[in-house]
Amino acid sequence: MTAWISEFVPALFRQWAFVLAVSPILPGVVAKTKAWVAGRQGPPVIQPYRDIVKLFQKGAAYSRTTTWIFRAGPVISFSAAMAAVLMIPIGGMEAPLTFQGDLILFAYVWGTSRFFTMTAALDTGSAFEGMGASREAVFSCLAEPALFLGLLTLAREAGSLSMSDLLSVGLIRIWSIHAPALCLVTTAFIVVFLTENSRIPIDDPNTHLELTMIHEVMVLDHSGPDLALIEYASAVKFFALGALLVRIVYPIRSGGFWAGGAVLGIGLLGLSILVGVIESTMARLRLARIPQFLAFAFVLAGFGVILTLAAA
Amino acid sequence: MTLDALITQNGAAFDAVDVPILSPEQFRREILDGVERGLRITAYFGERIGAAKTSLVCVLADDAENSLSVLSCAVRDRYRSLTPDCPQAHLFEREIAEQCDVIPEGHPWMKPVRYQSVALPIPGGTPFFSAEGEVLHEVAVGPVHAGIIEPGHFRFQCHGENVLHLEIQLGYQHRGAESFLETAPSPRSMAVAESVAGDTVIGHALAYCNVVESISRCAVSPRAQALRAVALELERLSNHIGDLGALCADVGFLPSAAYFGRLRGEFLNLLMSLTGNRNGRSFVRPGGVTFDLNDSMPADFQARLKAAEYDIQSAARLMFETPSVLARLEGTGAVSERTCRELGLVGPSARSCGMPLDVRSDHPHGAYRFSHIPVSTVSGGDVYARAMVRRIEVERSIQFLEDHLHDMPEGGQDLRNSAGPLRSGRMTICLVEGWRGEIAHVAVSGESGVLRRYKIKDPSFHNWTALAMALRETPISDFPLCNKSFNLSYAGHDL
Amino acid sequence: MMSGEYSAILVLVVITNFYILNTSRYIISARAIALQGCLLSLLPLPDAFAGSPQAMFLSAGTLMVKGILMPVILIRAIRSTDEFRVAQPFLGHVASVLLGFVILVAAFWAGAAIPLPTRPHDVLMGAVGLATILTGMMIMVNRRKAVGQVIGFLILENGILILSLRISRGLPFVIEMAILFDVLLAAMIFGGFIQSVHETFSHTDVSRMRKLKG
Amino acid sequence: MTPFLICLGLWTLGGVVGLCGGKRILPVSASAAVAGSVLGLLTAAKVLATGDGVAFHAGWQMPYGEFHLALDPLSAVFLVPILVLCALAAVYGVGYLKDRDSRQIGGAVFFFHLLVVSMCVVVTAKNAILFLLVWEIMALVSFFLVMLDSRRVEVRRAGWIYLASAHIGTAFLLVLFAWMGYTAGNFDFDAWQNLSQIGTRTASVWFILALIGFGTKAGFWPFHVWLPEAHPAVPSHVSAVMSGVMIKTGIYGLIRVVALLGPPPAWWGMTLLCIGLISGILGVLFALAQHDIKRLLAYHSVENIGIIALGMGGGLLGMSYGMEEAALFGWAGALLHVINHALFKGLLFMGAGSVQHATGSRDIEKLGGLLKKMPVTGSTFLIGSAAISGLPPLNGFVSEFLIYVCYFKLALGGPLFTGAAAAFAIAGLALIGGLAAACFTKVFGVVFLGEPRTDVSSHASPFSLTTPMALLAASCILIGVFPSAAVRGLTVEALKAIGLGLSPADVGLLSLTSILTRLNLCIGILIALLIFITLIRAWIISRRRISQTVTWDCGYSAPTSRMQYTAGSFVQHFIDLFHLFLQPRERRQNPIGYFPKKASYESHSADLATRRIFEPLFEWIQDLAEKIQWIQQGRVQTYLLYIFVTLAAVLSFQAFR
Repeated sequence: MTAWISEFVPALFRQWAFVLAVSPILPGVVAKTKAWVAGRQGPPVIQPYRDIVKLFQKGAAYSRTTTWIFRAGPVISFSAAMAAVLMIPIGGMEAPLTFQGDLILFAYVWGTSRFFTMTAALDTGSAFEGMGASREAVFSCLAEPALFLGLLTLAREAGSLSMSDLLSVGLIRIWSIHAPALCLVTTAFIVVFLTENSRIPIDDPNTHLELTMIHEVMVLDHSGPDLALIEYASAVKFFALGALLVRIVYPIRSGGFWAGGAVLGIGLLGLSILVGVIESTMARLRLARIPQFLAFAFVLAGFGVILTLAAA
Repeated sequence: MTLDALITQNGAAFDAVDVPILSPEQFRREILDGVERGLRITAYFGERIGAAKTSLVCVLADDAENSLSVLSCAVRDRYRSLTPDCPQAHLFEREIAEQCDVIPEGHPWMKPVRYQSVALPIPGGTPFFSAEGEVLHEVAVGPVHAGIIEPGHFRFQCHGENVLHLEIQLGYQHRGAESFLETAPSPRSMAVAESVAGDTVIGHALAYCNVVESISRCAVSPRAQALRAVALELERLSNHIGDLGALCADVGFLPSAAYFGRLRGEFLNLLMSLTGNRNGRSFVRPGGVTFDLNDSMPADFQARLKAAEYDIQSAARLMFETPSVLARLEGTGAVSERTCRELGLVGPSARSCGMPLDVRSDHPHGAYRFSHIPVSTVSGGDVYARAMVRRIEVERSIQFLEDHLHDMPEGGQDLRNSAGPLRSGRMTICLVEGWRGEIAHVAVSGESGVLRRYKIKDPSFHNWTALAMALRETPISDFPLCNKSFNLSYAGHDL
Repeated sequence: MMSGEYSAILVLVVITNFYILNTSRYIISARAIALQGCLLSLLPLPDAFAGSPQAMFLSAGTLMVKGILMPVILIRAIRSTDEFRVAQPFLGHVASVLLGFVILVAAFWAGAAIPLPTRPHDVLMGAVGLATILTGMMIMVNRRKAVGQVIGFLILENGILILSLRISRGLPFVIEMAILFDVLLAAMIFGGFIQSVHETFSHTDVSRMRKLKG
Repeated sequence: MTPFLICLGLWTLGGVVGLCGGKRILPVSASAAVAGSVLGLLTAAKVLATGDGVAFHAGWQMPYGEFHLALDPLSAVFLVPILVLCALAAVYGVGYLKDRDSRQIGGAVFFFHLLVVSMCVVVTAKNAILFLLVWEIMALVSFFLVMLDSRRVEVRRAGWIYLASAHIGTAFLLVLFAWMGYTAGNFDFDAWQNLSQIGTRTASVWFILALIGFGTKAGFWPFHVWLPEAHPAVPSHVSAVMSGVMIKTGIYGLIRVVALLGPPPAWWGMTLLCIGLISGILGVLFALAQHDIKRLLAYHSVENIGIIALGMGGGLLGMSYGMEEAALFGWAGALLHVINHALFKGLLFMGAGSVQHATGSRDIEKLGGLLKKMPVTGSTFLIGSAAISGLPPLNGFVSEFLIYVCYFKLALGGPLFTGAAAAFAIAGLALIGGLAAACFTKVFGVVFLGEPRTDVSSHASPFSLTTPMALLAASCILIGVFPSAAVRGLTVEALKAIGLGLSPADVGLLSLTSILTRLNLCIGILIALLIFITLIRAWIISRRRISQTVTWDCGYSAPTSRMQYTAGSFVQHFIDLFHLFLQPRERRQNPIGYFPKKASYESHSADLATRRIFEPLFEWIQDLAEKIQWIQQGRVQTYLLYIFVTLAAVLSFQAFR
């Protein structure tokens, strides 16, 4: 028992340290890429760290309409993000938390985070935030089936229900036999990734227009440390879902935590650049067209499932 | 002409007493007849005469005949409103009610325009139109906006994302520009005229100068006229390109947004080379302009225009050929041609509904009398059409500038003539096609060289209502896009 | 060519189907059809490398006709009618895509039932062929404008080609060439059809053809 | 067994006492109920812990058997939520009913207690005749409860719809039990064990009969039509019981019969899977479209019954393919969801009742900002909302997790067709989860958050209303935080009773235990993180300057309560997206012209099954009835009864032959 604890606890904190240290740089890289494509200097890549630190140092303003729910929202979304990353294998080894079925918990933890973010948004009694919550509700609910079907494809290929097995070395072999299915899943996951992280073409994180945003408008009234938690949580979410994508596309062979972590980090930087390029070359979808886009992702993931099922 | 009115031309001065004074009933019928025949109300204002009397003056533009008709009537404290039969009069009548305390009876929408009258309520005190239904909600945006833009309050009646109705309440920027100009022309009044709308410096300055020149019968040299046209077109170019960039930014399409943002700077810089100010301030003055082009500058301008034109072409092609952009623009915020006609829209907003309205060709003034710019119209009335009109106008303006700079009239010492004192009892109507559309300045001079009544009409005054109409049955998330596609002036409306 | 690439091509064919179901822009649909034609031209290549000049010929013919010629005709027809902005399917796009997915599942179910000698990728090929045919039919039913019907028809023809490649194995290639020219002919006729509908109604909306009655 | 009989006695006693007194007698009845429930729960707990059933033979010979009650683990699994929820509902009723006139109170208490007793007997009856008898009593008693407020037209309508559907269900059961009893030669359930030897064809017919008969009670789509009518009509604590546990008796019956029928063919599982998907998705979609909070919750019962059916379907599929592990997860999920749903749905209905009690309104569009005035009701309602949305770390997640694992395992190991079906089930579950979360964000956000939309008065709920809710919320959290203990304690013995995991060293059971232990660890870490970060945040915030202000209003100083999102607006995307199913009837008056005088908008989604199946069916039947006027009775239901009697006759003929 004590041996298990002495192994488990350091792994836990190592994972958190890595994620907390790496994740804020990713939005910074996206912003830098966008600036670079647009021919601008752009903010330094470490700007998100500065923002978070600055926000933690600030005071906060609360609306008189709000209740404890408004204050609980950021805490829950940050905790959920921190819990979810424990299921992601960083290096070539297993994640600190792994069991058969952890992929379901992984997907649902984000659901908890979303639920409380939405209720916190509605707590302000503002039409803007209601609008954001309504959009978040519908789009995330449509992205969910695509995510699950994608995970199912991977699970079927890996023969396991654990994220650590799904994203293991075995993927290399699977790529060599079932490349089409994996490509379909990757495409679907990119869509889910963009949706969940409120990126163009689903959402435009940079616009200041309350009427068109999704995620940003939900957190309009949060300030100070609460906003810092939200920003940090969304960076961690970017990391977690991004790591899922990177691990699929580039299965990490072996290596310890830090060597594998470095490879993963490089992959995530690449993903951030890719997101920056996507944001620089695509217009945002009209809101009414987003379900269509997500249905497309769902169909791709479903096709992936069919291919793996038919291959048996 | 069956119209019982004084027929005049853009920029011509006439004796104020020549304007026929009709009975209110006749006045009303003449206007309705005129609008029925396709005329537009270009200006409509009241002037207090005596203790309890107000004279209503209406200027109708006949775009086909290139003429303007002026008619007036005298009323006491109320008259029958034109609005139920002629919607384009609605804001004018509300403005008259606010300025002169004359009540248009039967006006369906008596709400404050600028909160400038003591009789009408303060901001926030007017009830907004409210649709019934428990599932509906209201979205209130403004007067403080998230972007750095001017103040205005927008009230949406929504079912979820769909807007049933939008009501726009402006007036937060009222500064009293008209009353500042009701003096003898002075450097200060020039500054006021240039500040009517901060992004239409040349347009409003030009209109004011035309008024002063016309009443004081001052001639402007051909070279000064040509330079004024160059400045006006540069202003149009920089704003249109800025709008195209802003549209791209609103749909989240960054490459074109960044491109257009830079190109807008190119034209502001050109304007700076010409006028010494990126917005063109202190350039247009009564009697002429303050700066000339030296010998090398036309060639330099042409080269810079050429280079910019190439870049604009590629940025515009990128914008108009990317399906994801088109999908956002097409069919969004459509205004029908009928609405356009009934509300009397002007400028690119009208041209995007297929209405060939352009002061530069309908009521040409200055250099436009000699060199023409084709009117650019697009049908559809949606955001796409409004973007397309801007794109075409950009191309044509650049073409115009290139031709124009190639053979500028020779000029000597007469670049800026002195205007001389205003003659008394004269009236004039000066229209200028600013980048937003028809700017109308109407002035009546009084005794001893002062302007007795000065009326400014920014194109936004017509077009704001069209934005509200464009939003009907449109997703609220498309509002910023629609708003940007009209890009109307709050300051120009609020004066 | 390995079966991995083979299935990749077929997967891409299915994706183009969905893409066409999902898009509302006719020009984009036509481009996707061109892509689909090019993909189809790759399918006979394994046989060609195995030393079958007929297969080589078939591949080249497919590329010429389906990959280049017909899309060009189609795009010109679309441009000429000035109706290249948007399609309005009777069913919404989301519903069409989901229906397309149901069709795909059904095709996989039925495709496995085609009783012919199977190579490793035959199940996939049969299913994709069937799905493509059915998708084409669905598009033909679902679109209002004549252009939409043409697009549906071309997809249907592509599906027939895949299915015939799946079934044939020994089918004289003359028949396949005949199919190709058949399609070409159809495309020409459709081009003219769009033109005439357009000229008659200045609006290629098939639902307005009811006016033709009586 | 004696404590259980005393429990029944106490409940009955409480009911009879309630009948003769006014509001002062309410606490007495409730005390009897609580005492009885505690006794009953002790018995049930013992059964669940040991796995050994207890039986009671009264020795009264009825025509086809004797009065035979038995408490085996399967009964106990259903008895636990019944007794827990009903006892709490009885306590809740003390505060909830006391403002009504005493005649109504008497009826409500009496029928409520009788309903509880009948439910307890239904899940323990061991004789088919007794079962049917009590089943019918249960239906009638709940009908009387629905009709309590029979002055209102919609209540009468609800009552009749309920009665009709209850009897349609009973008719099928009558045929089923008659047939099974005839085949077995006896009506005692114990004697039916050898029915598993019967051929698949007969078994399938029985399965279908049971599916329709019990499905009508359980609320499978499209037999759910009575739920959204009946639940809003009864007092809230009764709706909590009806929705939380009464409909589960249908599930109980179905499991009981299926367990008797021997190895299931795959298509049974497929059928339940389809029913589950349809009920789940359509249930939650129609819930989204509702404005009446109790009607909305009633539709959520359809959704949750769908989830339970998905679990059962997965269990049956696993059994038929010999995938014991998957089957174990499916059944465990279904059984646990039965309990979980009773807890959170009871909680939510009580919350809705408190809101109605405090404000007098069930229309969520009229409410708002109640959390400040009713903190306990609001907070517990939030816990219930999160639980019903299947979010960790609450109990709803645990049962949905088990069902997910079941389908993942089926998809991993099953043949192509099963794999595809499992994939659909997984996608469907994900969709249902997302939609449910959206729906409860809507309800909670609109009712409890923001500012009041109309000036309805409200007050904090009395102690007797909040205590049961707090207890239910606590149990939701408890099961969610300790999933491993909950599953092992509550379901494992019952799983054995269904015929799964018979040996202690069973692979499936081991994997179930190990997965749940790890899940427990993860949820523990999540909880620890929540506490830790809450403390950190509190520490940081305490050192910063905090100011109170208004919600961002764009500088406009005269806001109105209409400037918040409404429930109808919140779900507009969903209604647009799924209009094919919801078919909203819009009544709109668009603003006309440039200066509109009036505009309005209303939207209402009538039930799809009512509109597309039953109304046409009833119309058709009415037409038919008009044609055969010679058996004219004047009531559609009677005609229906004729039709089903005929059907029963035909089927019995088949059996006798």
